Amino acid sequence: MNERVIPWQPTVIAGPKQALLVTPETAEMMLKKAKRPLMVMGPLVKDSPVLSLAVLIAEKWNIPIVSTGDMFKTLNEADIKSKPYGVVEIVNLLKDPDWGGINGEGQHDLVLFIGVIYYIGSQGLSTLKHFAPHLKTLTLCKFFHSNADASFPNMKDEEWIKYLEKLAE
Amino acid sequence: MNERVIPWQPTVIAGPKQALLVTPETAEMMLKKAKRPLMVMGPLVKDSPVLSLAVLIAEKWNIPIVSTGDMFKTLNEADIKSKPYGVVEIVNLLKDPDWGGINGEGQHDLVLFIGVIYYIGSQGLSTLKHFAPHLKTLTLCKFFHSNADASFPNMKDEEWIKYLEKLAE
Amino acid sequence: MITVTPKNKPKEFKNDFWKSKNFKVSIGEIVEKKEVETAPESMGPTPKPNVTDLRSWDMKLLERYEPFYAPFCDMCCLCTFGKCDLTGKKGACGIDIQAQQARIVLLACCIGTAAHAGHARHLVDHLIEKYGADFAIDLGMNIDIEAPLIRTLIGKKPKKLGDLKEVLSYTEEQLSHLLSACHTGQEGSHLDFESKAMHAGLMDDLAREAGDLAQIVALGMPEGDENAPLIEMGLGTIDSKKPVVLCIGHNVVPGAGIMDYMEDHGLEEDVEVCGICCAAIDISRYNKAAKVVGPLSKQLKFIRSGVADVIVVDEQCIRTDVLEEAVKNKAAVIATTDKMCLGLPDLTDEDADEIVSKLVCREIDGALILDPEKVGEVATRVAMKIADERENLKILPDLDEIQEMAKECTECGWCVRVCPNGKPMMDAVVAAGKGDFSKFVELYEYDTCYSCGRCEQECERELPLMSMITKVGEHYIKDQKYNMRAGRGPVQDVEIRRVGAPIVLGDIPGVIAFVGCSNYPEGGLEVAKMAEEFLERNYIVVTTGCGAMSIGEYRDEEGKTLYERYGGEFDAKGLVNMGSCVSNAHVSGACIKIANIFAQKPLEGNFEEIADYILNRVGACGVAWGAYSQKAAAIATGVNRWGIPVVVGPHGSKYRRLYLGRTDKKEKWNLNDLRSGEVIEGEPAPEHLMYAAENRGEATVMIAKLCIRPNDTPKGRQIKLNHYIDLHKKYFGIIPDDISKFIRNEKDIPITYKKDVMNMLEEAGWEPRALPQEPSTMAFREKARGK
Amino acid sequence: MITVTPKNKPKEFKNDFWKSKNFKVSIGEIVEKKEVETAPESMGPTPKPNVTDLRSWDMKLLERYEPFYAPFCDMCCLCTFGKCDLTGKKGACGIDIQAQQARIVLLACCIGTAAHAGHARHLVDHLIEKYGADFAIDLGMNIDIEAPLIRTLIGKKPKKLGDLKEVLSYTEEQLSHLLSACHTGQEGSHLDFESKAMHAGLMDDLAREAGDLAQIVALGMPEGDENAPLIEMGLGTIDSKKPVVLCIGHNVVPGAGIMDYMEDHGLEEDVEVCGICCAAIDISRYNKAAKVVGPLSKQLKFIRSGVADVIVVDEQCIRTDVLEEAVKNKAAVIATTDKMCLGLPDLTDEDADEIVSKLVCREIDGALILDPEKVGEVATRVAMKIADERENLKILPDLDEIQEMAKECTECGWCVRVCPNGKPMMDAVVAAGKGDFSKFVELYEYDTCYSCGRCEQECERELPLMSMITKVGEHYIKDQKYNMRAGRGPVQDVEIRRVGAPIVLGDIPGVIAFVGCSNYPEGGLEVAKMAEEFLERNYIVVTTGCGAMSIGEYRDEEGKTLYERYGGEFDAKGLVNMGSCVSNAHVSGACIKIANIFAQKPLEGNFEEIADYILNRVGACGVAWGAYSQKAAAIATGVNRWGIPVVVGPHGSKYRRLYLGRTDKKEKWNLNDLRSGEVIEGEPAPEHLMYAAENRGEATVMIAKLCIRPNDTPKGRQIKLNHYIDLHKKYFGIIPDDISKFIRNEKDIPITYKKDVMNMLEEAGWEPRALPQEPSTMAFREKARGK
Repeated sequence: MNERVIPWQPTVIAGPKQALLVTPETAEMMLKKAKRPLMVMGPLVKDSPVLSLAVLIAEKWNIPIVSTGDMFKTLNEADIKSKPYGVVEIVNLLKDPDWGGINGEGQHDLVLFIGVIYYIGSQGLSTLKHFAPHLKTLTLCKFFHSNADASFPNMKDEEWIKYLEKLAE
Repeated sequence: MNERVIPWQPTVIAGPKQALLVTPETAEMMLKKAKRPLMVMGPLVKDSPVLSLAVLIAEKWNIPIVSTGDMFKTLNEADIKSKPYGVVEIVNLLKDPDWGGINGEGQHDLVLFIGVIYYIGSQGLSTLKHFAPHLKTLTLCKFFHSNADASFPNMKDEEWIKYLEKLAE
Repeated sequence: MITVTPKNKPKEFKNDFWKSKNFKVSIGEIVEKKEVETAPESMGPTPKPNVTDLRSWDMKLLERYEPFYAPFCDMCCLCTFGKCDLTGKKGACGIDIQAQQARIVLLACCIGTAAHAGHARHLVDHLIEKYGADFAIDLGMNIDIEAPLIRTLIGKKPKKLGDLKEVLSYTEEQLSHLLSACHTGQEGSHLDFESKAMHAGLMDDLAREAGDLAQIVALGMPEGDENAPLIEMGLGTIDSKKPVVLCIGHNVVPGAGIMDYMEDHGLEEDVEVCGICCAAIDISRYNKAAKVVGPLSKQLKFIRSGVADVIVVDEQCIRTDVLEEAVKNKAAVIATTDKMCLGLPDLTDEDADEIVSKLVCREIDGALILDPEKVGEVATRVAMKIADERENLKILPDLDEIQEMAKECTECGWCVRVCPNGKPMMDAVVAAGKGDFSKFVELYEYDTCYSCGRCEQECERELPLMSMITKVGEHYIKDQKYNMRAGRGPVQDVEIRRVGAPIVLGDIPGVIAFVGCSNYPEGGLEVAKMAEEFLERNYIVVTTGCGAMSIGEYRDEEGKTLYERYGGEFDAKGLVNMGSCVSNAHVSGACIKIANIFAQKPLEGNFEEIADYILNRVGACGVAWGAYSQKAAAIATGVNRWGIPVVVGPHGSKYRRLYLGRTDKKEKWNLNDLRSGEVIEGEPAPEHLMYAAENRGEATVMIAKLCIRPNDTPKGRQIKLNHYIDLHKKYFGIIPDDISKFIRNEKDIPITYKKDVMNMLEEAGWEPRALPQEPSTMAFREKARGK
Repeated sequence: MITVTPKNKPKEFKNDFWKSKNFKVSIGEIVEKKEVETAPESMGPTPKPNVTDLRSWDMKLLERYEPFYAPFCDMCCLCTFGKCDLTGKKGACGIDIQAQQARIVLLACCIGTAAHAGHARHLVDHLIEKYGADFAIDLGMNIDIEAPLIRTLIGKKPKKLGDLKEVLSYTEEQLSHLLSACHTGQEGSHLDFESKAMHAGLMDDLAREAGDLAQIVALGMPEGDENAPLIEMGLGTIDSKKPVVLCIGHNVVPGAGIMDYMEDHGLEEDVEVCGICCAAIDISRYNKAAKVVGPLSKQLKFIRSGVADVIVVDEQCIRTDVLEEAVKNKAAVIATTDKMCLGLPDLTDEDADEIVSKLVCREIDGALILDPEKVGEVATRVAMKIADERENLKILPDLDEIQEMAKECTECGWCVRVCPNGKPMMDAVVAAGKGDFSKFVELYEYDTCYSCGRCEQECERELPLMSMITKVGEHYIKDQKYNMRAGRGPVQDVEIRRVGAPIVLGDIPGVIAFVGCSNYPEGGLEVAKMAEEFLERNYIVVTTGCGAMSIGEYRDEEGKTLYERYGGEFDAKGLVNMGSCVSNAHVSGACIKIANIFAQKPLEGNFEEIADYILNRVGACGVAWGAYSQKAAAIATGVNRWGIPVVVGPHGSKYRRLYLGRTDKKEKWNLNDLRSGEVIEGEPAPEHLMYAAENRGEATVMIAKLCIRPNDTPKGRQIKLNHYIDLHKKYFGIIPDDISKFIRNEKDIPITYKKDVMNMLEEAGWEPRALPQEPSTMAFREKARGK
C-alpha cells in the first residue's frame, strides 16, 4: 500500500470510503471550481513559513479564514483577518445546508483545512463526510486525512512547503 | 482507489493492514519459497474449469488439499484426493504452531485458499492474520481478500481463469 | 446422595380437564408447601451464583473447547485514546486482540441478555399489574417442574407471578456486573471474558424462562400441549381486502391488546391481525385467530407490499426504518415500548378518539402509546378507518414498470458485492429487463434474498429493488399458504419420563433444536430440509422463533408441511414448536429436567452437576442456522454453559468466537468416571461446543456427530454412529475418517457398516477401551459432596 | 407551591464534635421520622422514572442542543449480517448513521453506568455484610440533605445502608432496559437514543451517589469536611526501600483491607501502601497514611519502575496487561474483584499462609482473592517477604544503556504516528542517542506522554520506550513530592446556604468542576493551569479523580501546590476536592441542593423542575479535559441532563457526539418566564451542553462563557461577562464578537469594558430587552402543577 495515503494516524481508517489523494494541481482545480470556498485554520500552523503560505493561498483565491482553537490571536497579531470558531462549532455550521456561510452569502461549497489538531480535525471531517453532501473538504496539512474528500499525502516538511507554494503562487 | 483491491465485500475492511495484491508471477514466487504449502478448497469451485485448474495447481506444486464444507464429495467423485475439514476446523489447526500439518510433517508455511464462501473465508483469514504469524495466506479466488497476506485482485471470470492457468502451467 | 424423589403422581389427565383457574391455584399451593419443606435440605453449592461462582466449571469447558477467534475488526474503538490497532500489538489500555474479541462477545451477550431481561421485566410487571402478584404459576397437571432454570439457579420454585421479580432483579444485578467488565481497563484475560459471557448467556436463559412462564400462565398460552393448534401462516392467508394490522417484534402485550379489543367489539371477522417474527408466534399462542406472516426476512417485503394499514411495533429485531417505510405507503405506525420510540409523540395519556383522529387525518405519521389496551383500540380503529382510502394507493410498481426500470441497470455489480450472501441480484435485474422474472422469483422464494435492502441502498440508479422483488414474488408465487403448530411451551414431565432413558442411553439419537433468526446463507428452505432429515431419522426436533416459521414454509410434494406430517410430542419423530425466542429456555429446560426427573439429580443451587450431566449424557444439539443477533449470541453461549453444543451457519463466524475441540489432543478428552473414581480415556463427544458450518451438508453431518455422548450405551452408540455414517456418506461420499474415535469396543459398531468400519479400525491401529460408568467432567471431590 | 422548609437548625458544629457513632444513629432516626411524615405530600410527578418518563425534558434539551455527530467508524459491526457501510446508506436493519452514532453513545453510557453501578453494588453489599443493613446514613450535623439525587429520583431519603439496595435495584433495572435498546432492531430515532443515553447518565449519577454515600458513612471518610487533610502524593513520597504495595483501580475495599491489616499488626512504618487512580484517592480518604502515586497516566511508568512489590488491582481503568508487566519485574499481582480476574487461580477460600507461600515461591504469578481481609494479609505479607529479593533486581536500564539503545532508532517515525497525541517520541530517542535526555524529560513531566505504550508496541527495533522514559524521568526529576487535599465528599448544607444566592444571582461567577481521566492533549499541567486561572478569578473550583491529582502535581514558583494556596471550602476561591470518580455525584448534588436548600424547590420525584432550575440559574460547568472512558461519557451525559454543560478536551470528539447550541438561531433561545407567563427572548446561556475544545485557550474562554445563565442579575452578569471578556482578550486578543448576545440592557455591561462594548453594541444594532423574572425551559403548565 502506498505509504503516502495511509492515514497519518493509521487507525482513523473508518470504512470503505477514503479521501482522494490530491497534488497542488488537482487542489487548484478544486479551488477553481469552487464558488464559496472557506479556509479553516487551526493552531498548529502558528509558525512561518507555513502560516505565511496558508495566508497567501487564502489571499490568492480570495478565501475567508476561520480560525480554530486559539489561532485567532496569532492571526490577529499579524493583522490577518479571520473569524474565530471552535472547530466543532464551524463544522456544526458547515453541515447545515441552510447556514448562510461565514459572510452570510450562502453555505460554502469547498472547505480547506489546515493546522487543526489531527484527530479532532479527522472527527470534524467525518462529520462533514457523512452529513454535508453539499460541500467538499480538502486538507492542506502534511498528513493524509482519509476522512476528507481530498487530501494532501503524508509528507516531510520540505515537500509540504513546495506543495503549499505551488498553490499560493 | 484501485477498484481491484477494494475487498470484494467492501466492508470487510478491518484496519490498517491490508493484503498484498499478487499476480500469478508473485504468487509463483511465494509458492517457490514455501516448504510446506497447503491448499484449502471450498465448495464454491465445484465447476470446471476452475476446479480443474485448482487441482492442476495443487498437483504442479505438490500441495495437499483440504476440502471444506461438503467439497470433499465433489473431489472424491472426481478421484481427487483431499482431506475434509470444516473451514473453521482447519483454520483452528493452522493457527496452532505446534500442529503437525495435514500429513504430520510439520505445520504449513503457506496456505492457499480457493472457493471458500467469501465472508466465512474472510473470517478465517482474519484468524490466521492475527494468530498465525508462522504462516502466510494467499487467496486464489476472483475476489480481493483483504484479510489474507496476499490475494488476487477482484476480477471477472476470464481474467481469473488466465491467472489460474498461469499458476498451473 | 441427596435425591429429590420425582413426584410420581398419576397426572396423565388432559391439560384442559383441570383448567379452572381456582382449582389450579389451590393445587399450586398444596404442591408448594411440600416443596418448601424439602428445599433447604437439597440446596446445592451455588444458589444465585455470582459472576465468579461458576468460573471453575467454565474453565473446564474452555480448557477442552478453546475459544477460536476470528476478529471482525483489527481495532478497538471504545475509548477516546482513539482506535488501537491490535494486529500483533496491545492497545493503549494494554488489551490484546484475544481479550478484545472475547470482550466484544461478552458485550454482545450482555446486549442480548438485556433484550430478554428487559422484555421479561416488561411482561412480568405488566402481567402483575393486570393479574396481581399472587397469580399462581401453574402449568397444569402434566408439569410439576415448571421452571427448571429458576429452580436450579435461584434455588427455589416460583409459586406466583410476584416471585419472578426476584428472578429478574437477580438477573439485572448480574448483568450490571457483567457489562461493567466490558469497560476499559477491566478484565484482561480472554478466558475470564469467556466465563463472563457464559454467565451472561446463563442469565439470558433465566430471563427467558421467567418471561415465557409469565406469559404462558397469565395469558393462557398452551402449557406444554403437544396438540397445540395449527396456525395459518403466509401472505396467502391474509385477506388484504380487510383492514390489516401488522405486529412486528417480540413482545406479545400490544398484540394481545389488539386481539382483546377485537374480541370485545366483535371485530374478528372484520379486521385481519397478523404478525412477523416472534410477536407473530406469541400472539398466535395467545389467540389462534392471529395470522403469521413469517420470519424476520419477510419484514421489508411485507411492509413494501402495503398490505398493512397499521403497523404496531413492540421490540427487538424490527427494521429501524419502519416509520420511513410506512410513511411511503401511508400506513400508520404505533410504537408501544420504551425500546423503540422512533421519535414519535408520546400520546399514552391522550384520549383514544384524539389519537385515532390525529392518525387518520395524517396530522402525525405515528404515535408512541405505552398502554397496550389503548394500542388495541387505536390500532384497530385506525386500520378500519384508513383501509379503504389506502386500497386505492398504488404501492408497488407493475411488472411492466419493473421491466422498464430494470433496463436502467448499469450492471455495475455492486448490488451483489454488498449483498450479505452475494446473491445474483444483478442477474435478476438484467433478466427482468428482458422480461424474464424467473431469477427474481428464485430470490423471492424461501426468502433466499433476505431483503435486507443493502443492494437498494447501493444501486447507482436507485432502483427500488425490494419493491421489485416483492411485486414479482407476489405475482408469480400464488398459493403462499403455510402453517405452523402454535408454540406449545415447555416439555411435560411425563414426556421427560418417557424419553429420558432413550435419550441418555442413546436410543433416541438426539434432540436437535432449530432456533434463532433468519440470516440464512441460502434461504429458509435449508432449515426445513435439515429438520426433515432428522425427523425422518427418529431424532426429536425442537424449534422456536424464526426457525419454527421457516420450517412451516416448506411443503412436500403432497403439499404438506412438516407440522402436518409430524406430531408435536417431545419424542422421537416429534416436531416440537416451543414458541418464540423466549421459549428457547425450554430447550435447556428440557435437558435439565432429564437430569432431574429421569436421573434424580437435585436442581436447587446445583448448576455444575446438572450441566456436567447434560454435557456427558444428554445428546442435544442446538442449530441456529440464521443466527444474526446479540440475543442469539447470548442464547448460544448460555446453552453452551449447560453443556449443549450449538451449530451456527456461516454468518455465525462474524460473532468472532467459536468454541472448538481438538480431536488430535487426546488428553483433552479424558473423563472422570465418578462410579469407579478413575480417570478414563474419553472421546470427542461432543467434539465442539460452538461451531460454524460453511454449508448445509457440512452442518448436517456435524449435527449428527455432536449428538454423541460418552454415556451412550453400545446400542445407543450404534444408532448414533449409524446416522453419522449415513449422513457422512450422503454428503461426503465416504465413511468418516474419525469413526474410530467413537468406537469404544466392537459393540459400538453399527451393524450395517460393520465390515467397512472394522477395516478402518484395523488401519487406524484401533484398540478397544472401557466404557465409562458415570462419565463426568467434574472433579472427583464433587462426587463426595453429592453422595 | 408545596415547599419543604429547609431545616434551619443550628448545625455549625465542627464535624468531629458529634462523631460518636451511636449518637449519629439516634439523630438519624429522629430526622427520619420527620421526613417520613412530610414525604407523601411533596411527591413530584416522576419518582423512579422509567426510560420514557423524562423523555419530554430530554426533547426540550435536544431541540436546543442538537446532537452533533462525528462518526468514528463509518460502519456498524454489531450483527452477523456483516459490517454495514452507513456512508449515506442505511444498514441491513434499516439503521442510519445518526441513529448508529447515538446508539454507540448509549452503549458507552450503559457500559459506564454499569461500571459505577457494579462498583456501588459491591460497596453496598460488602459494607452491609460488614456493618449491617441498619447502619445509619448520617453525614453529620452539617448535612441534612445527604442524598439529593436519591431523594429526587427515588423520591425518598435513604436512612440506612439497606435503603441503598433499592436504589441500586432500580438503577440495574433501568440499565437493563437501556442496554436492551442497543440491540439490533430496537430504537430507530437518534433523538430517542439520546434521551436514553441521558437516562443512562442519570442512572450513573445515582449509582455513584449511592456508592460514595455508602463508603463515606461506613468507612468513616470525610463528611463534607472542608479541612480534609493534605495527602502526600508523587513518586518522591514513596520510600522504595520499604516493601511497597500498590493499589490500582477504583474500589476502596481491598485497599482498606490492606490498611486495616497494617494497622492491626502495627506495620504502618514498615510497609508503604500507595495507589494510582481513584483507588488512591479513596484509600487516602479512608486512611491518610496511604500515599498517592498519581493519576492513571502514571500507571505503566510506575509498574515499570519496579518499586511496587505487590500490585493489588480492583476494578476499572487498570492496564489489562498488568500481570504481564508485573511478571517482568517479579512483582506479585492480586486481583480482587469479579471485574478483573486475569485468568488467575481463585484462592479466596485458601488459607492465607498457603497463598503467601505460593506467591513468594513464584509457584503462581498472582492470585484472585475475593475476600478483602485476606487480600490485606496476603498483600502485606508477600510484599514484606519478596521486597528484599526484588531490591537487587535490575529493572530499568541505565542511562548509558538507554543511550546505546536509542542509537538503534531507524527514525521510521511510526512512534509519533501511533501516539494518540503525536508527541515527538522519535526526536526524544534520537536526542538520547546523542546523550541529550532533555526531550525525554519534557515528555515525562506532567505526564505529557501519557505512557499508553503504543509507540513501544510499534517500534521496529522493539526499544523499551516506556522503560527508557521512566528511567530518564526518575533520574532527572528529583523532587517528585506533591500533595492533594483528601476527598472531602459532598458539599455541606450550610455552604449551600452561604453560596446559593451569589451563585444563582451571578455574584460568584461560576462553579467549575475539573473531573475525569488523564487523556490530556498536552499533559496534566493544563488542568492545573485552568484551575488556577479560575481560582484567581473567584470561581468555585471543584475537582475529583484524576483531575484532582493532576491539579496537585503543579507547584508555583514558591513550590506550593494549589491545594496549599486555596482552601477546601465550597465558596469563591475554594478548591474543593470531592474525592474519586464516584464523588462526581456531589457535583450535580450540589446544584440540586442549591435548588432545594436555597430556592426551596421540593426534590422528591421532581426531576424536571430541578433540572430546569439548574439549567437556567446555576452557573455550573463541568470540565473533563482528559475524558477517555465510557464512565466519563456516562458522567457527562448525566450532568447534561441536569442542565449542566460540559467541556471536554479534543480527544472527547472521539466520543462521537456533542450537544451544540446554535447562536444564529434566535428562536431556539426563547424562555418561558414562569412569573409573567410570557415567552421572552433569551440568550445562548449556556450556549452548548457538551463541547469539545481543541486547546486550552479555547476551552478556558468557553468555560467562562458557559457559566452565564438567564437568571443572572445585572451585577452578576457584569461579573461573568467581565471574566469572559478578560479571558477572551487574553487568549484571543480581542473582546468577543458575540458579547452583544449576552447583554440584556446597559446594566449588564462590565464597567471596565463599557466604552468598547457600547461601540460594539451599536455596530451590532443591539436593542435592549427584558430580564426574565423566573426563566424556565419547562412548559407553562408545569408551573400550574407546582403552585
